[in-house]
Amino acid sequence: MGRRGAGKGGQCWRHMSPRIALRAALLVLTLLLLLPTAVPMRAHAAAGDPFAPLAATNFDVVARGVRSLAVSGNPRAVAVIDALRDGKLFAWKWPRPDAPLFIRTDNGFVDARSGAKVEAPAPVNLRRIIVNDSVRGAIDTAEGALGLFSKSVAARRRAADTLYQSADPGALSLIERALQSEKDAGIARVLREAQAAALLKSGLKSGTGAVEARLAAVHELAARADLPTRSLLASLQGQPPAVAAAIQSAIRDIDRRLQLWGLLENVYYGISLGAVLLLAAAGLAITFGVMGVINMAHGEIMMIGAYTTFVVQHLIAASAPALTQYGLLFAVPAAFLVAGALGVVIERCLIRFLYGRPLETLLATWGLSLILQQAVRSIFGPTNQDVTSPAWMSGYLNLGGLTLTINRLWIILFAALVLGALMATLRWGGLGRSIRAVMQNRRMAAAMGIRTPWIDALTFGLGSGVAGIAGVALSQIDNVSPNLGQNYIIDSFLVVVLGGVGNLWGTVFGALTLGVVDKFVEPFAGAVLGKVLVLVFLILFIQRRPSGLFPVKGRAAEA
Amino acid sequence: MQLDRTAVATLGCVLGGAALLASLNLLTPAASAVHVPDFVISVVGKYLCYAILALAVDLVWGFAGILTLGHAAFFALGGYAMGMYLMREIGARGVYANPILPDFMVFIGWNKLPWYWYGFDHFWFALVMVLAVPGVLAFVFGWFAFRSRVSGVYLSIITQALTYALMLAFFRNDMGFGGNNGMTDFKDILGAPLDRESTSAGLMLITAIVLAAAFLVARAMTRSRFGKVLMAVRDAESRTRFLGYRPESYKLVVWTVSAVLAGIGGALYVPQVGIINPSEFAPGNSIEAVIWVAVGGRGTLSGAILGAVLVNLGKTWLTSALPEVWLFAIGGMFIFVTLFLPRGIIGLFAARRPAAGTEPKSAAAEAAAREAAG
Amino acid sequence: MNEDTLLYLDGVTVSFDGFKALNELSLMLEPGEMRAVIGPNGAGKTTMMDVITGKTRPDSGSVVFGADIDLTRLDEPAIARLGIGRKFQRPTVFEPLSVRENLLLALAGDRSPRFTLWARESAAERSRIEEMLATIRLTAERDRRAADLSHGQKQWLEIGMLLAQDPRLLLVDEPVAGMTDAETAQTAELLREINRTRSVVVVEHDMAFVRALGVKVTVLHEGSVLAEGSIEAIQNHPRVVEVYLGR
Amino acid sequence: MSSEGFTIDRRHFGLLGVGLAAAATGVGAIASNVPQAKAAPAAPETGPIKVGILHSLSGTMAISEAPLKDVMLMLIAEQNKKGGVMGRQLVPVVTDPASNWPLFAEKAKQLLSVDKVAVVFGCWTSVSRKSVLPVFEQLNGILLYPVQYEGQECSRNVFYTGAAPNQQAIPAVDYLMNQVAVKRWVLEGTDYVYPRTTNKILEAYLKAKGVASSDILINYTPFGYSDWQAEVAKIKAFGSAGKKTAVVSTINGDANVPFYKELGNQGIKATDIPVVAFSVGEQELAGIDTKPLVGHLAAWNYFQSVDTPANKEVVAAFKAFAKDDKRVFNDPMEAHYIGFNMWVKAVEKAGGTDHDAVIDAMVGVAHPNLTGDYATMMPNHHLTKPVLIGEVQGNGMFNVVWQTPGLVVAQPWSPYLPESKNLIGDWLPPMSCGNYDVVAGKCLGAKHKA
Repeated sequence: MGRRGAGKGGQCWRHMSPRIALRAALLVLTLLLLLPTAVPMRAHAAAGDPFAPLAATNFDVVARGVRSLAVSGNPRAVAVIDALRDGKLFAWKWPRPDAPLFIRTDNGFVDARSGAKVEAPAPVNLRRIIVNDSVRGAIDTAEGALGLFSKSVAARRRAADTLYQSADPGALSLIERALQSEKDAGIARVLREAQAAALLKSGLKSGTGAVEARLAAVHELAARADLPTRSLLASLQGQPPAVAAAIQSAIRDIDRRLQLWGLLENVYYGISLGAVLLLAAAGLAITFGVMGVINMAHGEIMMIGAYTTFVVQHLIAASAPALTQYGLLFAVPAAFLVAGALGVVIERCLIRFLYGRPLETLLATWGLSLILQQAVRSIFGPTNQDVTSPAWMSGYLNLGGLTLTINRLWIILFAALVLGALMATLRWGGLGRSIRAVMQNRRMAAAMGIRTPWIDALTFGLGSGVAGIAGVALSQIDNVSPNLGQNYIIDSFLVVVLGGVGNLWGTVFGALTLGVVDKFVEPFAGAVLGKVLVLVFLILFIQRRPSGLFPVKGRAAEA
Repeated sequence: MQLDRTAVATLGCVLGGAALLASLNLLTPAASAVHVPDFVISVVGKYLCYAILALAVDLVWGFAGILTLGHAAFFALGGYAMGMYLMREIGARGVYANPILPDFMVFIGWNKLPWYWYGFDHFWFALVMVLAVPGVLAFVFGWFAFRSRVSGVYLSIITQALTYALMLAFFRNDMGFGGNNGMTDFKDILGAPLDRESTSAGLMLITAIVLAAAFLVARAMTRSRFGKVLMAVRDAESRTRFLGYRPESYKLVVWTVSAVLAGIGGALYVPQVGIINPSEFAPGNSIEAVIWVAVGGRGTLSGAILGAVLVNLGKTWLTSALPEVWLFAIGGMFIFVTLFLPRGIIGLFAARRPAAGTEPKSAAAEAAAREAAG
Repeated sequence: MNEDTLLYLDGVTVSFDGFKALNELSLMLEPGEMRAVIGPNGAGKTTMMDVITGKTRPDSGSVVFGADIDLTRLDEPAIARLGIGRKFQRPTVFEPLSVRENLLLALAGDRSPRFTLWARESAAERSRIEEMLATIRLTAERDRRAADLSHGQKQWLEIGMLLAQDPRLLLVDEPVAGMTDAETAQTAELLREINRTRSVVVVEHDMAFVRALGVKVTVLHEGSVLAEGSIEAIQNHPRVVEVYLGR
Repeated sequence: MSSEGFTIDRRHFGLLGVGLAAAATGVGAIASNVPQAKAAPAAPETGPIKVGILHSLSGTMAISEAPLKDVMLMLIAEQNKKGGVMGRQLVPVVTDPASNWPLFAEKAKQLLSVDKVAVVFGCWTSVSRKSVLPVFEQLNGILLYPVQYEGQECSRNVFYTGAAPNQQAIPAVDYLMNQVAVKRWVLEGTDYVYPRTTNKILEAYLKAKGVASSDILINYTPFGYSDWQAEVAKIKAFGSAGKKTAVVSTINGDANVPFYKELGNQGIKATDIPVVAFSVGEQELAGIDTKPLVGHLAAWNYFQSVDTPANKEVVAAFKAFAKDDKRVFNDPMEAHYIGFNMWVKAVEKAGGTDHDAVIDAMVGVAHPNLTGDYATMMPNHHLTKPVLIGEVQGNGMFNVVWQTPGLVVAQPWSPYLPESKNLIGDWLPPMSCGNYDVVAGKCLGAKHKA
């Protein structure tokens, strides 16, 4: 750090009047001379002073300092730790026996230890105490500990949890005090677990080390079979043999249980991947499956949907900040309309000239996809766009040993909804009826007064709209960049083909099959080889079943 | 085999043009106005390789109606076979001066050559592999696909899956093909240093000759009775069955030949661009190859060549002239061609009715054929 | 079974998801016979053709050709090579090829790529084609693209291709659909001519045409044989009158 | 042939004539803007100086590379405002290699042999660099490569202004080891050369520091990998062995956003399992809501947040130039900034743009980093750099928590890999060699003859 300090000092010259500068320079000199002798004195000063470690330059030391300070019961602890968190805590830059600490307030500096006001030291002598993540962790624990006696249940709950996580022997007395006053049973349980953890962590010679107590503690912990507990137990060293044995068996149980859950977790991963694939492929199942249009720009339409989300979010953030959390809800219809309209335009200006030439459609839409990509690139720039996930879509929930990420849950639900809506439209909706009519027998439908070209446009619009909605979902789990679509186009086609063209249920099965197979191959084959294997399996499968899982049977298929 | 003027013209342009450029590059002093810089030579050489690929695609798409979205895979495989030879040719001149192992193997810490690299220190072996690897893969793939009557879009999609799978596989460093970086920094081919003008000019000429030969072979095939059956299969597959032909075996033959052709193109491509890596397998490349054919004129061999050259020429020019918007131009061109020139540029110039038995027929007729099949 | 049957369908049943296109259909054809098959739409005429030519596998029943060849085991090309030719309802000729080339491809001979890759047109083939052109009255059109022929000419070309195949049995699906009366008459003439050397099964709606052929008639209804006999017998058959002529 | 076939043929003839003639002339046209063309592209010594910019503006890499083009345009514009170099204006020559590696080689050839540029600033991925390397060596061009990379390379025609592994990876690991007391390591990377090599170096380094191999988990995922659920769960499980665990991420650009989103969603906080990334800078974070990521780490030689006047100035200038206040400035951009200024000094030192002269002049040139201290071009064509460890903040910027006491000199040949431990690069005479084996005492590659 020394060199960095010098660097900072160097910059300060510019801002200081020559006189101060000169004084500072002298100071630096003298202090540098003092340095060798200064170090031991400081160490000595540190002994007993709970604040001294905060001035250290090693984050690990600082972190430990914070913990001990928190449980020291020192009245200034709260203020100092808050200041540290907010980056308002400053140390004397140059080594000095009493390693002074200052807190910068809106009106001048106060001494950290006493809270007494002091005249502002020259900036050249100050070093803001940087907080890295381990120190931040310590602060969390500390604040946890401090929140232990707050009125609010939630705060106490959080405090108990952090105490459990940190398992800090120093906090034992604190926990005991809390336990006496704690009414809430749930919190009390966590506190007991925290106590057990702290106890096991505490060194043997400290009186609390009785084997029975420790065995009980192990037992207490073994009950909550989650990863943190496992890692806690695994971290315990130098226990009496009996205890060590108990710990080992406890860990073994936990592992066994977690393994079982692991299987379920894989299924969940598979399903959620399947849901994403399904969303990506649903639109294609219409444009490609029903209309037989090989739309290579499908991915780009999803990309447009994602960008629509981005735009909507910004509009809302600008106009109605209150609704920011629910931007997505507005983005869904917006994306559907934008993408749908785009789809109609594409159909009218491009696709309709190419019916009966499916392979030419492929080429034209490929060209279109290039154009759409470049267009977005020129409008929004090549870099990722920042689509924020609302609070209600982030985080996870524990279901037994399962960790279900909430955004994935939403996506699964969303996929189900979209598909349901789609099927309903096709089955019962007036549009759906005419779509099916046109696709089954164009001439007849036309004869019955259905305006087939218009229906074509709407069908393609519907498919594109669904793709747009998929884009909204993708914006939550993937980059919103001009390349977004390309990552999904091939998979989408595979899903539709696997399921059997012209069959929505087929698409569903195709998507879920791909997802689950992929997630089960991945663990032992690795992500890369896993994907390859899935593709090979797919190629072989299509050899066996040339028209997918659910082929359209009968003479109709031949025509 | 008697040659009509199309063939003469095509051969003339390919061979004559190449010879002209090469001589202008080698024989004229750098200062002279007619001098052709090496850059042009290497670029033209690249175009000619692409033309070979286009020819291969046109064989299966234009004449057998198999829309392949995976032909770049065969191109790349041929390229890798050649790349492996060039890699071995480097010998001890790599940065680690390892006489046997290519650099990339040294630094992913392998200490012995994997078995599938044996033999590639011999040029003849590499050549055999250039033909064999794409050929065998195509044969196996086609044998399964065509026998189980996978056709149309389904076939297109799985050819795409094929090349995609290969791309992912070759990206893996554990495959022993250099992973993402692939193979590069080649020194020389058959002792001729690759950084000498004469070598690149020579390679370009050889490519032109191979292209001409490929053109003749393809032409002979499509004009033979085999070719006529092929077109029959393309337009009315089930009808040919009732005549006693087995479409699958016809498709298999032309598919395999075309794959080998693509492989050769790739093999010539690598020494001229100086790198082969998995992105050559990218599905986009295969689609582009199809587009060259569409632009030039599907079902006409000269068209395939023309398309490949023109599109890539455009790409070279646009990426420098208007780097910001060249994608608009290229994309627009593809749309324009498919919409307004269904028979490609050749179609523009050809007489209203195409020569007997060259071009695929109209959408209407296709539909008719399909119904008749029902 | 007796030696002089050419084709013997025995209890053939075909169903597409539930719907029985053929239901226990049995039918016997002698060598050199010409048979007209009639029946309302969906009676299973085309499906019957599909089964015979191997396009569709029957769920049950057997199809025996000649003495003892079970057609249900073979696929289209194999069956075609046995000498069963099929003419589609809508004429399908190879549009981009010339009339000659169409016939050339149809000529009996080796069908393997190995052969066709190197094959040269032999004098025998040339003369065969010429005589074929004469039979189907297209000599003048020999070098035109099949795409440019009139509807009737396409019909004939296709029949010519069938003859070129030199089949023992000919299946003809509605040959006169959309033909002028003149063309119809000529076609009837043509078929009778063909029938001199080989057996023929004609599926047709046009009763006038069937009468003109003057051959044994089989009436299909809901996938099985309703009646069989001379055209007169059929027309007076009460069930036929009921279901088919709908009077 | 039929008569109509004949007419077509005549047209074909004409057409093909036209077509391929067009091809020839077209290609000629590309070349025509140069009076003379033979291999050694001696750029003209008078008139404007052409500066080649070889960064993908389209395709998958555009996200990272396109901003670098803007930086170059800005630097060139500013230099011209100052009167150019030796009174000669600078002219940028922008091309788009479109994230296509063979196209990189082609464009490099075009820039050097056709446009006759004096220097090229370009490339991002290792493969693009590998693809153009032979071209630069054949035509004796100059490439300034601004991205941190895996090392194991030292070409006379390339100046590596990004970090070598020992200027990024190893200090980061040191920080985690000493300052955060990490005991267990996950090396998570995209499956290509940079992560592979870096992880090999780190593995060797960690083992040398006494880390048991059971405490190291190495894992690779494909490019653009977006479904991180299982991988992140794996990391979580690995981290539950009771020892402080950290993830060293060499995940490539596109896959990062989904990775961090998944981390956030599975509730892995930096305080539990910190992730230190080598390919994630301000640019990459621009694509995500960083609140869940606060405290995760990145190791670079530059951060936009570094509080120095020079830095503030450049960042402000760039935002003004791009007319977008949300644009960010990152490490490779600083590398280009330093590289460009060094090249300018070298040209002035060499008194011209002759490549050999400039290549020799570059070595020893020094220019201040935006973060303080001086970057010096060493004889191995790499820079001396400070290494900064930054923590992600809520606003998508990094907060520097630690930095190496002094400047770190690059080791392109890693001493931790058996095959390269004896190699050094030194392009000054008498050695003039990129891969000199100090044990065997000889140059493994081609020794440059001046």
